[in-house]
Amino acid sequence: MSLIEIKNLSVSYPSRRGVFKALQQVSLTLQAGEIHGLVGESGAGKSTIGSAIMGLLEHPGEISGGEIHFCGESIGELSDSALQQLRGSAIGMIFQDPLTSLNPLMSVGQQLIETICYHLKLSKSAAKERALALLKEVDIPQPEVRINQYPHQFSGGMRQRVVIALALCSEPKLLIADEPTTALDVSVQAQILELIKRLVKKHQLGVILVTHDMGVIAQTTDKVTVLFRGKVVESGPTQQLLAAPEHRYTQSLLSAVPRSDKKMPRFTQVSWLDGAKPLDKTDFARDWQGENNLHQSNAVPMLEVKNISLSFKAKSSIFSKTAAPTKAVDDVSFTVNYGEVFGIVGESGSGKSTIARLITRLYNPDSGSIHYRGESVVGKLQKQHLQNFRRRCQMIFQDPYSSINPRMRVRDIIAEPILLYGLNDRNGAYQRVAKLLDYLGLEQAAAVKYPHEFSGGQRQRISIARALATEPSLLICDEPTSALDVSIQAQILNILKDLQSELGLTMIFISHDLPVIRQMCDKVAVMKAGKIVELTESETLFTAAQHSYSQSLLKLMPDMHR
Amino acid sequence: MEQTNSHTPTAEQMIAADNTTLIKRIMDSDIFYSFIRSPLIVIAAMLCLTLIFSAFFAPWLAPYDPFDQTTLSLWAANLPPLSTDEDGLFYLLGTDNQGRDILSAIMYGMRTSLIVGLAAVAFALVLGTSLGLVAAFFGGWIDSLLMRIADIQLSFPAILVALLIDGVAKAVLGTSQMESLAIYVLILAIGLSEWVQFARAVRAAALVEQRKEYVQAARIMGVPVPYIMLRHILPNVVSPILVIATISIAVAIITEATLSFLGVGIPQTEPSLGTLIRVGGNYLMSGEWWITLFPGFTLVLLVLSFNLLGDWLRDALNPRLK
Amino acid sequence: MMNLKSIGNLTLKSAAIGAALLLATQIQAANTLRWSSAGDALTMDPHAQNETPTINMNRQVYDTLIQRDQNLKMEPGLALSWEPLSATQWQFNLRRGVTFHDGSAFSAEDVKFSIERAQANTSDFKAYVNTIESVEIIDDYTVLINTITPDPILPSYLTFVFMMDQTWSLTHKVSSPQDYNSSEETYAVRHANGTGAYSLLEREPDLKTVLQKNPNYWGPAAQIETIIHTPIASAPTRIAALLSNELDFVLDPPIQDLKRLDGEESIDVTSVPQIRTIFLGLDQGAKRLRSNPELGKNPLADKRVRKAMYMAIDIRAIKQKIMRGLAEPAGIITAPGVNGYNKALDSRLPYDRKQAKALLTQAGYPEGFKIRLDCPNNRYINDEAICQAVVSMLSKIDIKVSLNAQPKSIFFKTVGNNDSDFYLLGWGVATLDSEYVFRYLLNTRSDKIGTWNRANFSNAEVDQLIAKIQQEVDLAKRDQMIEQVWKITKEDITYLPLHHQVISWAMSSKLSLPIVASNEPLFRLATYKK
Amino acid sequence: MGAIGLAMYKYLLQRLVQGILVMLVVTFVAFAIFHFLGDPVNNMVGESATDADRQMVRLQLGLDEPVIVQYFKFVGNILQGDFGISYRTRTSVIEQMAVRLPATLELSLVSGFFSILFGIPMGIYCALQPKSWLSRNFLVGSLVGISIPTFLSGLLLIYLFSVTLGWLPSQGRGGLVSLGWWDTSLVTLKGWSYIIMPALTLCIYQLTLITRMVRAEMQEVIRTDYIKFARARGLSNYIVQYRHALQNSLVPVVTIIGLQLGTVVAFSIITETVFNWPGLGQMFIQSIEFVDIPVMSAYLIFVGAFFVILNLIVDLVYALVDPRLRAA
Repeated sequence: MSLIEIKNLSVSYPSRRGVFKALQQVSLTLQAGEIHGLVGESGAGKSTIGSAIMGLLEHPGEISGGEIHFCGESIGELSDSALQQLRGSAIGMIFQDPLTSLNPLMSVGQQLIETICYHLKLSKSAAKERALALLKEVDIPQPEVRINQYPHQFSGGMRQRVVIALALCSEPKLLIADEPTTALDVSVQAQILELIKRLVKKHQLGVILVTHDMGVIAQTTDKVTVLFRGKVVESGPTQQLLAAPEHRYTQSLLSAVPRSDKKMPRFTQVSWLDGAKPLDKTDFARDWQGENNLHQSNAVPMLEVKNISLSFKAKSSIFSKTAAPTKAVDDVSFTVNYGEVFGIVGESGSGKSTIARLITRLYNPDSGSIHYRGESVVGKLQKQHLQNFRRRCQMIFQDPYSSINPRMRVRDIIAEPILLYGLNDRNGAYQRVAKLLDYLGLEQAAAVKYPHEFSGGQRQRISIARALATEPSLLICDEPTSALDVSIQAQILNILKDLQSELGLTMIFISHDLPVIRQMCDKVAVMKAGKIVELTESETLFTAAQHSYSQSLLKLMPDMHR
Repeated sequence: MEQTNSHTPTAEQMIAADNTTLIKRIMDSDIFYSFIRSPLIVIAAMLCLTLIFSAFFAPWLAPYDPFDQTTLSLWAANLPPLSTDEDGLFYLLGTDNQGRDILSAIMYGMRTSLIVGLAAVAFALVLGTSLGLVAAFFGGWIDSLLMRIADIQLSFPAILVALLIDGVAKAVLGTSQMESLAIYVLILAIGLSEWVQFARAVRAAALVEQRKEYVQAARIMGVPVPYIMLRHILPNVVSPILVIATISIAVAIITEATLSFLGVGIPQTEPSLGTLIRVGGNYLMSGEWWITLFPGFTLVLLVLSFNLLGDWLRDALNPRLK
Repeated sequence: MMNLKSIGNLTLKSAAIGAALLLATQIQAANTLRWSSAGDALTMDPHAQNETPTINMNRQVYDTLIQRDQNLKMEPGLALSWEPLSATQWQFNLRRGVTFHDGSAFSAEDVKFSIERAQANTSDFKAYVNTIESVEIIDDYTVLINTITPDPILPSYLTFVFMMDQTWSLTHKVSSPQDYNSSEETYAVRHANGTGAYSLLEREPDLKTVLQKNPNYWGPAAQIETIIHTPIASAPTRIAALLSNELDFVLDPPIQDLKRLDGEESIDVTSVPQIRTIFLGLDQGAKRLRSNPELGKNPLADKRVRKAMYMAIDIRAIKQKIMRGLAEPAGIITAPGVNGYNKALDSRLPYDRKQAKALLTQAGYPEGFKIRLDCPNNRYINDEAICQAVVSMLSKIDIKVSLNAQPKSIFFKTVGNNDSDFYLLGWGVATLDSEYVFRYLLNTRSDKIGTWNRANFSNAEVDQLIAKIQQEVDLAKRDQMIEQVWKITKEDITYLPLHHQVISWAMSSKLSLPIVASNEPLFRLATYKK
Repeated sequence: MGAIGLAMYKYLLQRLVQGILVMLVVTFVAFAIFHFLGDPVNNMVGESATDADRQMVRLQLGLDEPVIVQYFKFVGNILQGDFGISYRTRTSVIEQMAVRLPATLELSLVSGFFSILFGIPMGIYCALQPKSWLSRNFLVGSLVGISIPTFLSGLLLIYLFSVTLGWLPSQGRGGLVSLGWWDTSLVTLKGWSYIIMPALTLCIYQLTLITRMVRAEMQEVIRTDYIKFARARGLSNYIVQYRHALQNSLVPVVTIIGLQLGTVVAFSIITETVFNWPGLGQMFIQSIEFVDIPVMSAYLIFVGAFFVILNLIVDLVYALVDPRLRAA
């Protein structure tokens, strides 16, 4: 008998604008001791399956068809209280963000003991013993000490371990893990995945692993189901499916995943997904009035960063005991040449974004210098010089939802820098906006719309259009695609690649994602704790990394091609 | 950096109105949908509009002009509702102790109350919003200072602040000037006691907005600070301002009424609702209930309709309660 | 079991305590008079505040040499008899065997001390005793009072000079009234040691004053054991408390409530004309109007304008509608019962709007003019409502009046500072003699006399007459001069008289308390009906 | 519970310093009013005083001295607990306040107690059963409650319960039992009969506020991941709602309730006037009417100090409840 069997499950969310079908006729089976991956892009309905099994669909969602059998029993026929008994005792669930999954006011021990007592009806002391054993099992060091601590005293990875321990309290048979490692750094992600694998073996757990990350799927799961817009596209054993995808969607999805084993000239387009017009290749150069870096002399580097440091003093925060300054950027130097794509890679908190903000003058370095075309751009500058630099140095941000002002029309967003620098009058600016929209594959009607009418990928194009509006020569991209689905990521990266190759635009490309770095960059700096630990040609890093940290990062990188 | 992907389509749709299809957009928006679906709110809105309308058009709608001393007849004083005086004039809601028609007095009184309420809130809104934006944007000691002032202000509730300002103004201006300036002093006093709400809400919302990348983008571009605050941040913190403004109007009207009740508000010759209630209150025990209860009832309806609208707006504009 | 029992015990005990408390309050109620008025006495120091509520409270505790009975007739108080020995010398024979509340005996020493205390700089009663040159002690029970100038109404003034105990005052360092400069409150503010029918038992300013019957009172013993006064500022609350039997007596019920109160079986209302006349003051002496300087001149200086304003006032409407019949329209600014009052003088000009308008046109104001009316809103009965009515009535002859109604503290400051063109004032006559009106309201204004003559009326003849009146001992001659002053000022229309105020008291129908026109309750005369 | 961390001491110390700063500002405002607000002399001398009398009083009051001297005297006196003498009754202001303090505090506490007693359960109910008929009624009803001005509802209550029905006393404070210098009305039934109407009138505003706040906080908390996770662990609704959700919702609510109690004291101005409740608010209104400046400034300082102390208590409670602050 299979652990869980889902037959033709449909979930719908009725709203006044009609019924949104989150899941349509989804079927899957899971055996004990098996990890089943659910993969798909946002809106595919992969998380909804987990919620449906748990009976925790958010209002007004409802199961509109199909059945879920758990150990042969139909979940749909259970009463609310029986379902509640089933949760926790037979099915456990862990969520994406370990930072918010724990009650901040209760100690870890209290939460564990409460759950254990509730399900296993143990005495307090017995429950505490089990809690300690669980903490030990999920590899929390010094469980006797940690058990009395509060969630805020744990790091992200440690918290996710506590979350797993909590989910395991009553020895469930099924664990639903909803993007369990998305919020974590690569190194921590590897450990958590390893832990899950170990627990599966030891307890004969069945795991439904929901993720958008093909690498995670490849390395962790036994079987995989690919979902697209609430429907199952393809399902099968992981190795087989990844090696030979049958459905066109799966194929394009896989091809869109940046490869870490070799550099490709371009990504395969998955354009039929986004509703945008096909974007094979855009001719930017034809109408580019800005400087073309291809024809620049290379006497001086475009950007020269020398020994910059920046510390953040904990600003009289009520939580801080001592105001020990944290060094966000510590003695960093590098140069970026004309037409080069310079990558910066590192885990969260390594200081890579701070560098972008130092170059764009959002922060002032404590020490060190930054020269753009041989002229300092740090501290007080002459107005003319400052404006020129600002115009030539533009930035693209990570989050397409917050990087453009939701209260402004698209044309005003894009025209704002043009008008600000007085490059054109309002009419001229709008004409330029129209051209930019055209380049980036957006309809002309987009100009008078507001950002909320666009998808994430389209918004990121608007963001790029704004950056290009002033004809920059240096474009800083701070994790420009990490909030996007892979297929959209491919489109955006293609656009950036085209820009670079056609205009010879100089770029600083910041990312935590090594495969993306490999696809995009000529040179890479690896950062750790504010310092550059390795600075080398991109290809060299991936073939012969020197520093041990770079090596470990490369090793831990989940990869479906390996 | 923390990412707050608070995607707020309702609020956006409401504010982000395209001129050409404004009505269509409104009709289509979630907030209008939520509005039309709650009968109580529709009633409250209609009531509110009716009251505001009858207040502002009182000179044309009211049966008598209660402020026209020349037409006032003391002999028609204290008539109960539905009476006719010696000259054959009819009074639907009766007359007060000076022979004023209660219905007309209510309409004119409501006008005074509304003017004070709206002006005080407008004043508080402008002051609070700008201080909130400044505090959020500049941070540091400016922020600390402003928020500390807000703290102190908070320890003295509206009534107390208003009483004090009124007292000080009386002392500084002298009695003769005070009379003509009473309404402005009242607006200032109530406005000053309400700005903290705006400042705090705007500051909190602006702090969130300011961490968003579109503001960083603007700063990288070198957009001037006032422009960033007004063009970029302000439109994105409109929802809390709107909610607080609606509720503040209710509070301001009640505060004005209370001050007038305590005798430090609007002079009795051009009474607001509060003054009418205060004067009428003296006749409650003697059986001339209409002098105080009708204005009282009107005041409650007016305040209640604003409160209902504000309360509904608060929920309807809260993206997290969708 | 033990626990339960002890809990039981505890509840029993607390119930017993509760019952005892309830019982105590009921017993207290049987021989207690609970009364209220809008304001409290400011102080128990008998010479510190010349203000009605303060005098009211002090009169229960302190006695004067001469006092007034319920009909306001002078009767012996602590002085058994008094007589003028000459134009400037009076002899007082004191009552024997009188003791203060602390048991010490009352004697001539105390009289001399008290009068001198009332003359002190910090006293608020200086004006009443400023004609006294010296007090001579003849023996323990005889004193001579020498005056600087002849003062025929000295006895009247002395009905306000309370007698204190010299020894007690010296012991507690209150030999003079409260010194404003001291930062500590003086003993006499909360404590009292008089010879009155009641002694002060408890005093919390603005909260509660409890008086207890003085068993050793020299006069007929008071009937009621305890008097409790609680000030209640809000009139509806005060009436509600009377209606719900939380009070036995309300000194100042709003007149609009009298009809309803009278209709209640458990409540009686009595009314009496008060010695107080309400009138409008017009500054005829100013060069131009303060509230309308653009006019460039002072229309009030023109008698025709004053007359027009007078005739535009429909006093009957004010009496009927605002005063609910409880007022007597006045022709002069003093009330029946005051020496010099004359029914013939007390007649009004007719209410005639047309003629008023004509007079105004004659005077050169066919379009009227703008002016501000200053008015108290918590001093006289329905003061603000009267002013509103006046505003409305004057507007009908095109005088545009703006009303400035204020609490009495601020109002008196405005008028006192000579900042008003047009104001509403009421004047009570403490001495029951017209001279009291003349010296404050009609004499040409100076530092010493005419201090409230904010009409800035100045007439040499009147001034001469007043000076004579103040010293004339021949009462018939004096009365003639008084009549003459009244005639001159009435003819001049110096003030616009409105009405003589009628006061009403509301009390439990079980209580019998004679109403006094001075609005000062005499609790020693109060009894509960059996 | 874990050891109180250094961070918390530092935090509390910081709050204390802020409190002192607030008090300095309040004192300054009080002094400014004292100094600039009108001329008290006219209110002290009688209706028949002469100009010379007035001038003499001015000198006696020290109103002719330089401002700075007066300010130093003012602060020095306050530090010694000397708020001066009322211009009107010429009694010691601090004594006057001491007599009235129990009345105001009891009224505020009882009203605060009512609003918490009813407000929190109503808020919880409204958050958990947002669609139910009862919670809609709670919400609309409480809005009606705050839309009726206190002075009107007070008068109507008196009319109904005292005059018409005769059930409750209309005014004042009775049934007092003396506990040392503190006269309480809370230990006798009679005492409660006096306090119940003013307290109910006063509590309506806070009640509405607390209901709404608890509801809003609870609705937010219920949407958090840790509540979802607690449900996913199969914990019963009861545990999830009352242990996890309520606990987390109450932390911010406690702060605001504490601060609200501060405003209750000031809100009581009107209630005390209507019900003739012998508290500080009534005293303040009287002092405004008579421009009795020492009383006005003393009241200001009292409200400020009360607020600062409440703030400190709230901060302390907050620090004790929230482990993120408590830990070293």
